[in-house]
Amino acid sequence: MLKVTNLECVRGENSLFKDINFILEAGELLQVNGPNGSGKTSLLRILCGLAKPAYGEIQWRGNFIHSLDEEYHSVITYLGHLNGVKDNLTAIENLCISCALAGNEIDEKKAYGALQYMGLGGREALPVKVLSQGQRRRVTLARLLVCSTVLWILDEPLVALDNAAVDLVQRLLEQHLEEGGMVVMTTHQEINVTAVLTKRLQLV
Amino acid sequence: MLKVTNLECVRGENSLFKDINFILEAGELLQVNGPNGSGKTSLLRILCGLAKPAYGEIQWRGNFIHSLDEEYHSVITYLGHLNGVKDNLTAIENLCISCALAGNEIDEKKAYGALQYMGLGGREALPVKVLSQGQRRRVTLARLLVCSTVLWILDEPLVALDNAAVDLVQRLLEQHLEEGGMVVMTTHQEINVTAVLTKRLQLV
Amino acid sequence: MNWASWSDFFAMGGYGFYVWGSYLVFLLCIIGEIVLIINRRRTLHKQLSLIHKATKQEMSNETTP
Amino acid sequence: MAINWFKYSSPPSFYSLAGKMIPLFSITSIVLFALGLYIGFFVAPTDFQQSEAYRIIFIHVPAAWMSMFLYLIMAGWAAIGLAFNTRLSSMIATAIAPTGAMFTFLALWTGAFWGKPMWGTWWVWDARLTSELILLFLYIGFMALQAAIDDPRRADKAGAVIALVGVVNIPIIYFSVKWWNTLHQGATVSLTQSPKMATTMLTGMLIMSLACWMYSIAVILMRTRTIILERERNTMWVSDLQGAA
Amino acid sequence: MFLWVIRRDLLLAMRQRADVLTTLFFFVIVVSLFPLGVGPEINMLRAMAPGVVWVAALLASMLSLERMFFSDYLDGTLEQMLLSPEPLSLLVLGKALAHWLVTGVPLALIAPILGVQFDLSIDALLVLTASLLLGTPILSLIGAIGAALTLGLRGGGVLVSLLVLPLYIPVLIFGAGAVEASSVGLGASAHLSLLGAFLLLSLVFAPWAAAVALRISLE
Amino acid sequence: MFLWVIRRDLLLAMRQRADVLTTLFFFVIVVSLFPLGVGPEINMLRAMAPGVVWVAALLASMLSLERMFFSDYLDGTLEQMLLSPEPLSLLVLGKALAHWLVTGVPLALIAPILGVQFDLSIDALLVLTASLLLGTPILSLIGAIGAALTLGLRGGGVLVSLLVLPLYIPVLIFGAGAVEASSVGLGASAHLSLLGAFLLLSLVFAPWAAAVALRISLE
Ligand code: HEM
Ligand SMILES: Nc1ncnc2c1ncn2[C@@H]1O[C@H](COP(=O)(O)OP(=O)(O)OP(=O)(O)O)[C@@H](O)[C@H]1O
Ligand SMILES: Nc1ncnc2c1ncn2[C@@H]1O[C@H](COP(=O)(O)OP(=O)(O)OP(=O)(O)O)[C@@H](O)[C@H]1O
Ligand SMILES: [Mg+2]
Ligand SMILES: [Mg+2]
Repeated sequence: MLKVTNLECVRGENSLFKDINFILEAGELLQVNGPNGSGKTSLLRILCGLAKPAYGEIQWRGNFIHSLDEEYHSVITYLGHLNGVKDNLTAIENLCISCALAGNEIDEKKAYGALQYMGLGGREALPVKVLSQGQRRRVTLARLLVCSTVLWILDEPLVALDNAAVDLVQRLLEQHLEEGGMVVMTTHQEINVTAVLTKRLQLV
Repeated sequence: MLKVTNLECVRGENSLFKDINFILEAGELLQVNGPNGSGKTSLLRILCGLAKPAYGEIQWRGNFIHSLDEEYHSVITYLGHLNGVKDNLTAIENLCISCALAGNEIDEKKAYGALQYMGLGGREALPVKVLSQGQRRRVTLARLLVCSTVLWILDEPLVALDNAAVDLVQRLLEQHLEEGGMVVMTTHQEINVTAVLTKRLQLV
Repeated sequence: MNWASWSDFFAMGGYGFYVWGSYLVFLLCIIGEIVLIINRRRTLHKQLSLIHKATKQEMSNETTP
Repeated sequence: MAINWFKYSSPPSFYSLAGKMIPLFSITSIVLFALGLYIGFFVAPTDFQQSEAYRIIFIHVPAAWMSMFLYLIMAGWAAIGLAFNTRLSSMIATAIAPTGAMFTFLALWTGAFWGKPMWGTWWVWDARLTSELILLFLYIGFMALQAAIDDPRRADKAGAVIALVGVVNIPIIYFSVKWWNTLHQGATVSLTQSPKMATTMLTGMLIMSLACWMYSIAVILMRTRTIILERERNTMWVSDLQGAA
Repeated sequence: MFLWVIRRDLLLAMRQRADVLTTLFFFVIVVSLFPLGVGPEINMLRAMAPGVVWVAALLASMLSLERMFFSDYLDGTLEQMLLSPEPLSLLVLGKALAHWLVTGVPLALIAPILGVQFDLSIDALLVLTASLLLGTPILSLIGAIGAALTLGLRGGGVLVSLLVLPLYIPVLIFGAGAVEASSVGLGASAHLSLLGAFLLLSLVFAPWAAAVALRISLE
Repeated sequence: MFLWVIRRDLLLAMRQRADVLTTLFFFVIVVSLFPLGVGPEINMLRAMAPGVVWVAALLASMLSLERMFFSDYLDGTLEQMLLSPEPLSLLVLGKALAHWLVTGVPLALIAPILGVQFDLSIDALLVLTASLLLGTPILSLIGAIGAALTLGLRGGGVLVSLLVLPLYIPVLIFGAGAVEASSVGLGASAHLSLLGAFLLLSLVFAPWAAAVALRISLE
């Protein structure tokens, strides 16, 4: 359903990667590997339309993503290196607002439930700045629980998480893939997710 | 000659380390190890007087360093995470100026020799911004060749260097230690320097 | 006693607006400052008790299983 | 005695001490305010020059005095914090600033409301008025700087530097009437006809000033307590306090 | 969703009151600098008051522009906004509006107090407030373009001033003109309606241009 | 070594000419905004010229303060300076002087041209330049304290203005006062010598205070 052909990315003066081709179907997971600076983040940003490739095409259900634009945005959820949470807002405010910005307004109860599930029970009303790094990451990841998008693009979702939280995320991904979702992700850590098909893409 | 007693460092609200004690004599190397965020940089900054410890004392040849102040500065060379080189100045200008700021004016010829030795021959007159990351680091390290200080405090000097440069730095350290100098350094890489005595300090 | 009547008192010899304008703002400032401090204290206490509860919950979670 | 001082300079003991002192100062200030206002409105006679408008003096002068005193005290505590690295004195300095700013604002406001009937204009750009305005900016700069710094220790020290640099303004305010020939004079009021009236007026003013002092101390202690709690939220004694509550 | 952006920015402004107040005080200080530089003659002060207040408003609004997108850029929220299914220009409009509510409106409300210090008449004070209320949203909207273009650039502060100050000039002329016209007894309505026209124009075009600029800066 | 700091900062300014020019353009634009805001009456313009030029100089000098330590802070040079065997206050003095040479002097030199637009007399123009040459180093010196205090803070730009503008006021009063005095025929020497006294005072105290502030900010 997501089809990538001959993708090339140029940053500065040198080409980071070229001739990337893959097709991702419902229920499939694509894991992008590579050392620091090999272009993983650049690829993910291109996939969700934040950056333009130097060459190549990306199709979603047969349409080029640059022609779909906002329609495409409503089927993807991208979580980047940065958390996108505001230090001065509480966890629950952050979750509600980031969902609303993603075009998916949720009520407090649902947000409360999601935070509870992510192990933040009792901390919903604290400003995020007093939370630890791992807890902040959990606030970000809580969005995955309440969003209803098909394609998840996750850049190092496991960073700063402890083992319990890593398990939680793995189960979340499995459930999403079982329901016919798709996931593109990078990680330097080991992860085991039972998907219909796990593809790997190695950048150098 | 460098004597540290009961050092404690507090950042924000929690204590990074406490009860650090060591003595460093002429010809000795102290290697500080520890995971990210364990306080290595904080320790080094305290050692050179850039930050104040929450508790404890540091003595240089029997005098407290905060009473020596500028006198102490003239016997140490500190190279931090940051390169302290200016993008818009050439390599040779950078070297001359940083030496002059350290109270040790050198002539162009000496600077030229040092850069040559660090493998930057032919690149002295280029603005640093066109150099690669490793080459910038070499410009910084060239200061070690021309300075005449006793105590070197080096924060991850090997970052971004290739094998040839790592060897160069190791030889430089050995020579300095043989001449009765002292070195305190951190590194995540393996290093083998033959010193009178290599001490290790593990932070957690 | 300086004032023949209450209206005399409020008129302040024709300068009522200025005198009462000053005193009123003085009063408002004082009340406002106290309210602000009490508010700040109350939100802080709320936060502290939330943290306290959360840590206590965690501690009991760790010890029970 | 010395040991006692030492004891109360630690935040937890200061916290409980301040808790006991606050009611004392609040009650005194309420009593003094009542007394001062009574004297100001019912005992002090009408001024022959300014009629009733002069009654603004009972808040204008205390507010103006407090604005300057509080700045000096704030800078003093901040300097102690900077020199001796004592946390508590820096916290007190931080707690003084909003109250000082409020009194500065009040001096300006009441001065303006006095100037309109007396000078015919709300504001003139004369030396004393301007320097008082600058004082307000200095307080606000101090608060803004501290608010912008997340690390409280750095905030304390940086605030101390700017507070100390700003101290030059205080003599300028105080002596501005002497150094420059300005519209603002202190003489009008003390020139009332009989010494008896001058004394009642003076007592009114002094009692109001004393009331402002007591009020300031009470409010500053309250704020210091809150700041102590905010900064020490991770320490044992605060969580013990929380557990007890 | 547009409302969510505004709501969020206002909430943030509430939590970081210091930032908002700093802009306001900058405005007050700059306005107060002029009498000190020019001297206390009340007639001259009165004549220059509209220009001074307006120039100070321009500068205050411009200096606070940096804040409009920068913290969202740093913490990744801006990326998320670019990926939102709503049109980006609507989001930008929301942010510009929030910026106006947080800087423009307080400026307009405090301006009469400053005007009193310059001995302006009641009429002139009213027109001053009205012209600021009409004009400051234009400043926020045009400023959004400049802020988006200089996002993450070194020396962004001075650069943004070079980009947007020239564009602010028409607003300055008609805004200050309105106050002057009313203080010499001519009606201010012509000037004010021109400002209104500018406002409409920038409401239509600026969000779109700023959205394009944002996409360029974030690529 | 003091000379090395100056030499280095001038060399850097030469290489990044855009930064220097931006400050200058900001000054020119702000001064030119006033006639637009106030209207074209030449008598009034002449009367307000000293104040306007001085306020613009204050703002331009203030906005360029951020640059004084910031890039050195980011790339680690400032740490090296703190570890230099020379006293830090001497280094700060060098940096403030370089800042003055790069911003203050060009401002003072271009001011007469702007003054001509306001129809100032030759005498007044000379005094304007002299007062700017005497006053701008004070701005750089006091500004160094503010820049050092706000190093690396969120919203540093507006904050530094809050901190230093109140302290700039005496310079503004006597600087603009000198020009006015000379244009009404009184001698400017009293004002200028007061400025000189300020300069001496700030030469003694400001580098020291800024050095303390730098140490605090870098800890
Ligand atoms: C906004 C305008 C004003 C400001 C900022 C202001 C500021 C001050 C300050 C700072 C002081 C205390 C200085 C000292 O203790 O010597 C003071 C005292 C005083 N002010 Fe004002 N003032 C203003 C307007 C007025 C007006 C309009 C009047 C009366 C016509 C007035 C009458 C007085 C008197 C009588 C004192 C007491 C002087 C003394 O005996 O110590 N003020 N004012
Ligand atoms: N504007 C630019 N100009 C020149 N080079 C750039 C630019 N932007 C990024 N690069 C380079 O492109 C490379 C790819 O970066 P990218 O963030 O995609 O790597 P990554 O695989 O995600 O690495 P990591 O594992 O560290 O996250 C890096 O080497 C970076 O230095
Ligand atoms: N102002 C501060 N407030 C709170 N915590 C801080 C502050 N400054 C630093 N820290 C924390 O102190 C810890 C020590 O940092 P430091 O730079 O000394 O680590 P390090 O051992 O050098 O790590 P690395 O290997 O990554 O260089 C970090 O966890 C950091 O988050
Ligand atoms: Mg990456
Ligand atoms: Mg480190």
